[in-house]
Amino acid sequence: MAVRVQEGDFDVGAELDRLTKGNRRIGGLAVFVGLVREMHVREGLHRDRIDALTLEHYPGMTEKALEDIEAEANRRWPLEATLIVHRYGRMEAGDRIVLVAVGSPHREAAFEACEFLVDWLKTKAPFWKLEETPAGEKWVGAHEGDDAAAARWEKKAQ
Amino acid sequence: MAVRVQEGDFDVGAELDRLTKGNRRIGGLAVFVGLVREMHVREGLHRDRIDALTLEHYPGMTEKALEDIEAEANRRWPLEATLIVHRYGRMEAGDRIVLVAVGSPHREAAFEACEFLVDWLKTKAPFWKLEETPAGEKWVGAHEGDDAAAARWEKKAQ
Amino acid sequence: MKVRYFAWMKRTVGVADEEISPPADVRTVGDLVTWLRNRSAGHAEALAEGAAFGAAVDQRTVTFDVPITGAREVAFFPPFTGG
Amino acid sequence: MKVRYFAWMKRTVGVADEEISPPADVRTVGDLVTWLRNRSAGHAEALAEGAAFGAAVDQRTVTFDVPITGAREVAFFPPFTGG
Repeated sequence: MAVRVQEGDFDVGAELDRLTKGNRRIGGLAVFVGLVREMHVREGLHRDRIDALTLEHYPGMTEKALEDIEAEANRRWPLEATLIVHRYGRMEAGDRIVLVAVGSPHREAAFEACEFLVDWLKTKAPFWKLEETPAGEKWVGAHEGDDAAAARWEKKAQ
Repeated sequence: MAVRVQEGDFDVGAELDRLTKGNRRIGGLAVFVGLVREMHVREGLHRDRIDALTLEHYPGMTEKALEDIEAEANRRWPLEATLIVHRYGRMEAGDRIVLVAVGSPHREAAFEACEFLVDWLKTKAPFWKLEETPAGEKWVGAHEGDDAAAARWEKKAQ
Repeated sequence: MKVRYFAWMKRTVGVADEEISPPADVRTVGDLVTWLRNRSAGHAEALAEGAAFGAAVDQRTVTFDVPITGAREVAFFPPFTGG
Repeated sequence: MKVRYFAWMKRTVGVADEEISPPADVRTVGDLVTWLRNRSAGHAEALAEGAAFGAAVDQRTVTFDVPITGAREVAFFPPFTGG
């Protein structure tokens, strides 16, 4: 189990190698890499392209929140290895934002836990996206789909 | 879209970089890495540890089958990038067997398509596992769970 | 006690954090919100009734009925948009 | 026409592939299975009725009612266990 919050980029291959090295009980490794996506938004008469964003976070609380989420995944599924690396600061379209990796003897558990971690970190970890548009900076509103995705797992907990 | 069948190992980081490079429309990249898992099987009075296996395949048909599966995923979900790399030959516990990667603007599509590809390639691509146990070689029987996992997607197609 | 503000709430309040000493009858996070609104127009706007924001006490997310007694740090922030 | 065998079927039949010229009344994959059983004890065992195996015609998985007319290659194999 490991959680990291950092400003710099991460090396996906190296992270995964380190995570699984020496563990011969992992049959499936499910991984998610979140990237900054180029987006087009309509704002009145303007159609803006978003090329970059800045992720603000709450140092201290962020690590605690991610550790809580990771611990919860390990309670729910039989996992051999979990890793969350989340960046903050300024990133451009195409840049990596987050890496979530889950190793388990069985692929179903790996996939489910990985999706769970991604859904939960979007709604439970203190990050805020500030988008750069040609018209200026704009705080991203919470995405209803994210709340719905996270809520799936609340039901399963009962 | 790309499919590769090869005897040698693959470099996960390099494969993913190549897959997403220059594509700024990918918001989520879902990845699965299948590894050879150390297993213990009971055979009569013996408890054997499986440390290695050999994957036989059907050259020519394997590539066609994987391309069909990949094309089906691209029909079902709005994907920006897909990759399947599958090894054959002898592998030891801890070795990588298969890499499946799916990039999409949205993470839900990436996760679903990745799981679909893994489920389908297990039941529709011509690979056969021969395990090495201290008592000798043993062909792996088809796993009922794999059929059930693949069948999920058959229903969705209707 | 330290109060911290994040994202657009920080810009609206005008400071990232501040040291405060609320009176003894400010017992819960909700009480603190009400009390903070009187500090400035920026506070009133950021912490307005009906605005969608959450809170943390000592770096754990809490509901507004949670007591702040003994807390070292209370934070206010808009809904999270990471990942 | 070439017939190929994979995994344990290859070991049981004793060859990986063979060239065959079945008579004209061997029209489908199922007909071919029946006809092949007479070639040797190994064929009979590998292709036994009730054994769980599949087939491909020209490298596409098929059901046993599919015709083999014009096929270059027919393959028989146990259920797939890749991934």
